[in-house]
Amino acid sequence: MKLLLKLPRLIFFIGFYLKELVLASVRVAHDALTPTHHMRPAMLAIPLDAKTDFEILLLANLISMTPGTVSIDVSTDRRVLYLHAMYVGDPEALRHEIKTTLESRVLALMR
Amino acid sequence: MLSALLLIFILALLAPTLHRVLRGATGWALAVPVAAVTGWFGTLLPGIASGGVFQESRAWVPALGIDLAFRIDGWALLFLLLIAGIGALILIYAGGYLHGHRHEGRFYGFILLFMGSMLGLVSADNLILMFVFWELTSFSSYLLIGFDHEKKESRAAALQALLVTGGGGLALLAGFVLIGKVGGTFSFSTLLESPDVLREHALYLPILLLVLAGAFTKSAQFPFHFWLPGAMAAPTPVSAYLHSATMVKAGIFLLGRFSPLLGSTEAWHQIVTTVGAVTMLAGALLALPQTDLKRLLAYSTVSGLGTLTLLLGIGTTLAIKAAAIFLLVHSLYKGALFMVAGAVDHEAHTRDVRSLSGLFKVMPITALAAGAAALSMSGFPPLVGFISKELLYEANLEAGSLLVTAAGLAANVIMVAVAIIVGFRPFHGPPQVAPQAMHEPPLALWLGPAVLAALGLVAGILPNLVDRPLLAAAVSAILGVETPVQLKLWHGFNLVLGLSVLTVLAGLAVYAVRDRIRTVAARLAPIARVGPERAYALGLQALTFVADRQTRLLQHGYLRGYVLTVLIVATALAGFALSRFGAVPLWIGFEDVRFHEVAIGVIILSAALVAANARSRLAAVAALGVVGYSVALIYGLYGAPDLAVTQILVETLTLVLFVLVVAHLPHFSTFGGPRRRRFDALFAAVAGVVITLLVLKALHVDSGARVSEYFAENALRAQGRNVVNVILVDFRALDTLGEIAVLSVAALGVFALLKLRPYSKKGGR
Amino acid sequence: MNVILTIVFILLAAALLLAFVRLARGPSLPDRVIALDLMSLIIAGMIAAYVVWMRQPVLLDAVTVMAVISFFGTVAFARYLERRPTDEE
Amino acid sequence: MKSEILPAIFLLVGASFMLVAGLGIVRFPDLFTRMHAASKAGSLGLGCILVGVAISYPTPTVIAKCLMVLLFIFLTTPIAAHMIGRAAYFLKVPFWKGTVADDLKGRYSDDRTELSSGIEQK
Amino acid sequence: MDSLILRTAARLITPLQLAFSVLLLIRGHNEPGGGFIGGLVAACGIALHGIAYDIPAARRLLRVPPTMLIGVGLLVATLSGLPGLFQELPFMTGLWGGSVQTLVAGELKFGTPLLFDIGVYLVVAGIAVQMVFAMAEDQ
Amino acid sequence: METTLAIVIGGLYAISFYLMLRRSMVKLIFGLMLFSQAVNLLIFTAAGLTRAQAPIIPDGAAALPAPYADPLPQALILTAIVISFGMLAFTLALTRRAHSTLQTDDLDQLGRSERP
Amino acid sequence: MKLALVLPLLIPLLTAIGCILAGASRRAQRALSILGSSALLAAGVWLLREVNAGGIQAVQLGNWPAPFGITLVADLFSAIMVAITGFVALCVGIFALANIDPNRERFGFYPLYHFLLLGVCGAFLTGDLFNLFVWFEVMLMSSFVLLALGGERPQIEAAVKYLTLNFIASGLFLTALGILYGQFGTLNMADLAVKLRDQPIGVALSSAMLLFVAFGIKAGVFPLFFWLPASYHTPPVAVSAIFAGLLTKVGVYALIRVFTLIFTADPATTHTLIVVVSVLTMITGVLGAAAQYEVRRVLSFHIISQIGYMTLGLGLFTTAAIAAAIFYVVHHIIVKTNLFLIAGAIGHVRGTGELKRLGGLYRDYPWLGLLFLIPAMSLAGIPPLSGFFAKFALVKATLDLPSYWPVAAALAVGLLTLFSMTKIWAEAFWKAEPEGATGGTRGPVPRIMLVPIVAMALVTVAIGFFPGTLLDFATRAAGQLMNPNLYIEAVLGRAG
Ligand code: NA
Ligand code: NA
Repeated sequence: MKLLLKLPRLIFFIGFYLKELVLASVRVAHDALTPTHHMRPAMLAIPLDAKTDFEILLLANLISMTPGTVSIDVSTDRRVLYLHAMYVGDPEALRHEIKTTLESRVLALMR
Repeated sequence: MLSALLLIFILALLAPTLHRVLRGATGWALAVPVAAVTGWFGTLLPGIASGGVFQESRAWVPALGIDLAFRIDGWALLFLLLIAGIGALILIYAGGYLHGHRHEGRFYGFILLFMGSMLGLVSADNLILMFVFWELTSFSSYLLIGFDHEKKESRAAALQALLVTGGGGLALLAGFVLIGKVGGTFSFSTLLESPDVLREHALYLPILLLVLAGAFTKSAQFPFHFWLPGAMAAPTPVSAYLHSATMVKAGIFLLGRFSPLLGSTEAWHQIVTTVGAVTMLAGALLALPQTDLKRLLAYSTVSGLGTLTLLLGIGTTLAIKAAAIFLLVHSLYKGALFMVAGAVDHEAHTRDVRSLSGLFKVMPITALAAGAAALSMSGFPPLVGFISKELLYEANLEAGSLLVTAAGLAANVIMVAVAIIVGFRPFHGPPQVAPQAMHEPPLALWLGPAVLAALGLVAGILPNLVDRPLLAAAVSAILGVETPVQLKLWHGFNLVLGLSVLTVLAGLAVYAVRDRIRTVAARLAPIARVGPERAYALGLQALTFVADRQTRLLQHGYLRGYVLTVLIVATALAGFALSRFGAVPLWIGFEDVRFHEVAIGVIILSAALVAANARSRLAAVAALGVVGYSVALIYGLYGAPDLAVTQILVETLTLVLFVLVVAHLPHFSTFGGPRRRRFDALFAAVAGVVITLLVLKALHVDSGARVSEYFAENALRAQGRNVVNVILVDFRALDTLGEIAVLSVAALGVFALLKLRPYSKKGGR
Repeated sequence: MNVILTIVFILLAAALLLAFVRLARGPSLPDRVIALDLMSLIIAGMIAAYVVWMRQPVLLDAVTVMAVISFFGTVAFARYLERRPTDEE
Repeated sequence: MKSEILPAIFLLVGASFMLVAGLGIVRFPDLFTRMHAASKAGSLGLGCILVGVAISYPTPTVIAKCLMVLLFIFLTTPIAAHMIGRAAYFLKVPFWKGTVADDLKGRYSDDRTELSSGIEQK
Repeated sequence: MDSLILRTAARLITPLQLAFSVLLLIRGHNEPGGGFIGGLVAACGIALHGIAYDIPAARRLLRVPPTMLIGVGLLVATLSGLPGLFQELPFMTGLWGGSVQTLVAGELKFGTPLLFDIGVYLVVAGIAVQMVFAMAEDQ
Repeated sequence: METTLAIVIGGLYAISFYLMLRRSMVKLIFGLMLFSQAVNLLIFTAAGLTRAQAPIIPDGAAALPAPYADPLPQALILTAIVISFGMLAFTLALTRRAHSTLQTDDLDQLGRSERP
Repeated sequence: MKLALVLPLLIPLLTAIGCILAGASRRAQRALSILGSSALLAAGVWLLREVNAGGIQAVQLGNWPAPFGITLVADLFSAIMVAITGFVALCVGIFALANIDPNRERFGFYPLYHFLLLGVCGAFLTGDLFNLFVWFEVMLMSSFVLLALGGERPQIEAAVKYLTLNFIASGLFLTALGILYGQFGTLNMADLAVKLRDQPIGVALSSAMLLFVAFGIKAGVFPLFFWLPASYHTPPVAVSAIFAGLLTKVGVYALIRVFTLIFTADPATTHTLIVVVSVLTMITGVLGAAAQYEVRRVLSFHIISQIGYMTLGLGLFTTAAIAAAIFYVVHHIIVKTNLFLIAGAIGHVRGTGELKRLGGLYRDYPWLGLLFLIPAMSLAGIPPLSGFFAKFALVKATLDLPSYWPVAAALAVGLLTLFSMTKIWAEAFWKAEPEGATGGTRGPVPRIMLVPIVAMALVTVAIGFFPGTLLDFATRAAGQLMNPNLYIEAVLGRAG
């Protein structure tokens, strides 16, 4: 029952996710194909609201699968997730984007 | 005959136990059955004397033409009587000589084992059977010579005797096998029926040489004589028995046995006579300077054996007669003298003739026996030795070779001297050691010599006791024709008698100057160092040297070397086979090459190269992973999904295992210079080419039908669509069963290797 | 279709070669490991594409297993690397 | 005919992504950036190819298998990336000079058993 | 040191792999798969658990010691060859019984070869796990 | 393609032989690993290659429609792969043990027990 | 029905499984082990009687007709080998009870021992070339582990070499197999024999050569024997005894099998090669022994030189010669195993096998001395022991050759064998024990060790006094080998 209610959300989420994925790859492709590197990589810490193991796992995976970010590790107290990002204009903006676009959706899906 | 042998051998087995019961009486107790056997041989005499031959046969290994066939003719009987008769006396003697020795029991066992073998050897009709006993005599004499096994020299002497006679034995075996091949049988009797077959065959000379090699080594003929004096390390009863009366005469027996088959040819005469004469002289000359009683006797025995060989080489009726009688005589006096030497040693605790004298007062009986034997040895009438020497000279003269006659004379002259040194010298003059310290040896010790000496006397006075029945039969057996033997003590005044007298006088003269001879010999000693004995020693050294070198060359302990050898052999043989196959078509499958396939090939090879040259182990592991996955890809692309899947799984697991242990694996080390590396690379390249050609060749040959077609059609009958799996679990399930066995073992192994730590060496080996 | 698949395979083979170049070059062990990981992906892709080319759906199982297993090696590698003080050699 | 076009496109796209991944892993300046290329472009490439397969073989089993593969890929690739990236950080694999920030600096305990969030005090 | 992400993932993946391995085993007679492949996949699953957590945990997951798996597997494989002997048929003759329709693996036929394959599965899983454990514990 | 693979196989044999001739224990293992890969590939190739049908009988068919990849070599290689895996695992354990007892990668240190 | 062919595989396999499942209980494992080896002996004898009465036996496993399924075949040669394996297995199995320490027992000695036997019997009975490879691997893997079990330094060193060289051998074996299958599309030996008949010489020659190398390594012929002397002196005696008795013989068996059944097209090449190799093997082996001063090292090198005699029989390629070879194999299995066991007994009471540190055994252990002399003199070919007839039969057969030099070599090697046997005798038994030698339990030799030694000595003597029986078996076995049609018919059910 509960799951049925979530179904539209899930579908929408997957669609969004695939779009992000394609964009990310295109960007990587562009960078790989053009002689100069446009990237501004950084190792960033992102505060977590996700609590359970599976929430964290899912979030980490999604982060790794979306535009220029790869999850590196989660702090022992589970309050911060460290990730490597490839195109960091403004770290704060990136943090915010991830929390709103990704984390919220994940939590919505899980809870 | 067989039962007689079995009796002896069983006694040999029981002897040690028997000794534990009977203790001192064992010698006497054992002598009784042996004497009985002698008696039985005696009962054969009449039949054989009247030209008969005792035969007995039982199948053994028909497939190899070996059967338990025995043939007792006069020649064999003469030996049988000597062996068994003297054997009985020796057993008694040993009882006294070895009294209280810790291994006395075993000694009886060995000596009986030898006696049985010897009896078998002379009575065997089947050549291979004869060889069996021949080897047994060598082996048992090995045990007897090494009886004082904690003495290094005894062990050395035993080995020397074994290797020399054993070597000859192998030659003899080869000779026998050749005879069997030529004559179509190993049965001596059958061979006798067509005596010229061997002589006329192309293989005659090889056969002759091989058989003679056997005979000469056994009978200590020059240049193989050296082992005999060495064998004097054995206890005296052994020397008395083996090295005078019996074993050393086995070679003589063989010569006699085979002269009807191999004898009376130019080669035979030349070789046997020469060797015999040389041995006779050499033995005599070497004997003279000796100071040890037993070595004196040993060398004189060599000389005596030479004489016998010489006579058999001459091969005339007269010579054979002389040989037969001398064989008897020599056994009697030499056996007696050896036992005397033993008795003297036993009482005076020395065998050095220079420090022995005046023993007559303490051991008169022994002295008398010694004297009688010595007289017989130096050919004094009325002892039988005189008769035999007369015959000897006659034979030599008849042979017409002045050289031979002179040699014979010289040898006998020296024999006279030796006889005096051994038989009289120790007993006369003033006693050197305090007499009260010594006394007449016990009955057991003087009975033997006394009996033998007495026999010598009796046979001399009444020669007809021995000549007509026994010697005649023996001579006829050798000549192959009925030959009467008529011995008499007195031939009247003739050249031969003159020679005898001359011999004795000259002998006395030589005796007089013996000390000067010794000093001369001492100065000549260095010459001896280049003798055959030296050759033997060098031979042994060479053996160990070569063996050592070879082992260092082959089994050097460097794994790389082993691997290289193995791989080179494999490559070379495969390459050779290829060359035999002819041209290999290289174009196979060059049509429709595809980029990705070539790319995969390139990746596989370069990944392998990366693995080969990587400086980091894990980098190499990763590269190997690439090889593995790429191979899996090839399997996938060529219709083998199961293979691809298995390959991927195994590759991954391997990777994981590697990663798990790599922390405990050594780091790479690049040993070995560039030259070595270049060589290996070159060889590897060659091997690679060979393999490539092999594959192409295999692709070229294709003999149509394959068993897999059957699988393709019948898989459904096995209820499966995946033919590979059906093969694995049904068509060829046994392979799979074996395979999981391998895996289980591997798992047990990994577990044991990693969990079971080494511990104390106990129980290990 | 054949033409396209030929092209597809050329592309994939090229990718495979490139990934291998990284694996051979390193410089760090992690570099080699991700290269190997990528190669396993590409190989899976090749087999998948082959399914279409040769009409061999059974080959998909190879892809499945590859997906289920290959990362296991990578993880093991990482586990080992974590224990090392620095990149070896 | 038409049935063949769609899969063809997916295959081509997938293969191209693979090539991109290959280029990226060769050309990108440091391990972490290369990881981006490998994990994302690689898995995406495989994904596309699988879709192509599923379309050209629209049978339940094939589709099921393709979905299973996709599921596993998207479950496992990030894990691998996470493990490797972390290990690389321990090994002090150098960052590219253009890297702007390293929040991880000093957050791992020396024995690498603890990773602090840097906000424990709050 | 352990990783939250890996551990959580393992909790998902290991069961999947085990299930997958069984699937591979039972349909192996008709499609790629079979005892070897299934056993190896199962072993990988257990081993992954061992790497994500630790070997004792993996041993607990496995419940029986690997050696037992090996022994039992060998026994099953060997015994599967015997029934034929009682029907005057040679060793390892395949005998087939009924069959069931399965959702995931199509028709599943019961027979001694399947039994044999199960034995193989157990042995392979057992030895692979045994080796991984031994080497992992040998630190 | 056969020719290409034949060359690959030859190359693998060569490289594995070369590795087996090194003094380094670890390289020896690598040599053995490559060797078994090469052998399997040789069996696969020598039996003849076909890009077509995997030896799996399609639904409805009563037998394997030709042309199909020869299933027997596949079964043999599968056996060989698994066996050499067992061997390799044991070899690894052995090397690990040898390292802890001998403390070296140098195979030439292994001569001792043979040179008394 | 044809059960006799399967039991020699089932018994060791089930025994091994039982030992694995018995796990911690050493007593159970020991009991199972003895039970299993006794059963194996019984099965072997039964098989021998079956084959002796009913001619070559064959069973098509899985009920799939040859050449498609795997065929188990037992001709007289196989049956003899299986029976003798059972005998040796029982003897060594008993000896092991006293020789193997609890640690090794706990870590799987008994399962490994019976897996080894499984491999050996499988190799003797299979009629399929790849299946032969599988059994080789079973045998090898078990021997690897048995060799390394315990992990003492010399063991490890030996194991690395042993493993590497045999791994290579297996690789070459597979290479040959792959090529053969590629060419002829079959693995069944009888079928191969048929298919090779109408092939030009040289097509299969390369495979023949590779197989010769592969089997030659396992048999330990020159110059491929290095693994043997490098390893046999390192493990516990029970292990090296069973190795010495059986492993190389499996190689010899395989050589005889394929070079009488399959590769007979070009004897001028193959069998001449074998003769040359054999003679070199005899000589190098015996010289190697002359350079050794540790009992088991001496014995190991003698294995090699004796292998030369056996392969010589094959190389001569006449019924008589091959009969001699078979006779020699049986004789050597018993004698050599026994010598290793005696070496073990010596090590047990004296704690060493170094001749320099040994001595005084003749005084302290006279019966052991006698027990040593029997196999030792038999090995040296002293009549009337088994070794003499083995050598004599071979020499007799060799004289059919145009050239006599192999005979000369064989005889000379015999003398050198005598030399090293007497070396052991003189040093270990006759010589007085060196000062201050301690070590070993100085007590009596355990009965459990003596039982197998005595049993084998008795057999040696028995063969010596009644060689007819064995020789008859060997001759008929050779007859079957020289007439492959019998084998082919038994397997394929039709004349080749
Ligand atoms: Na052996
Ligand atoms: Na042997």
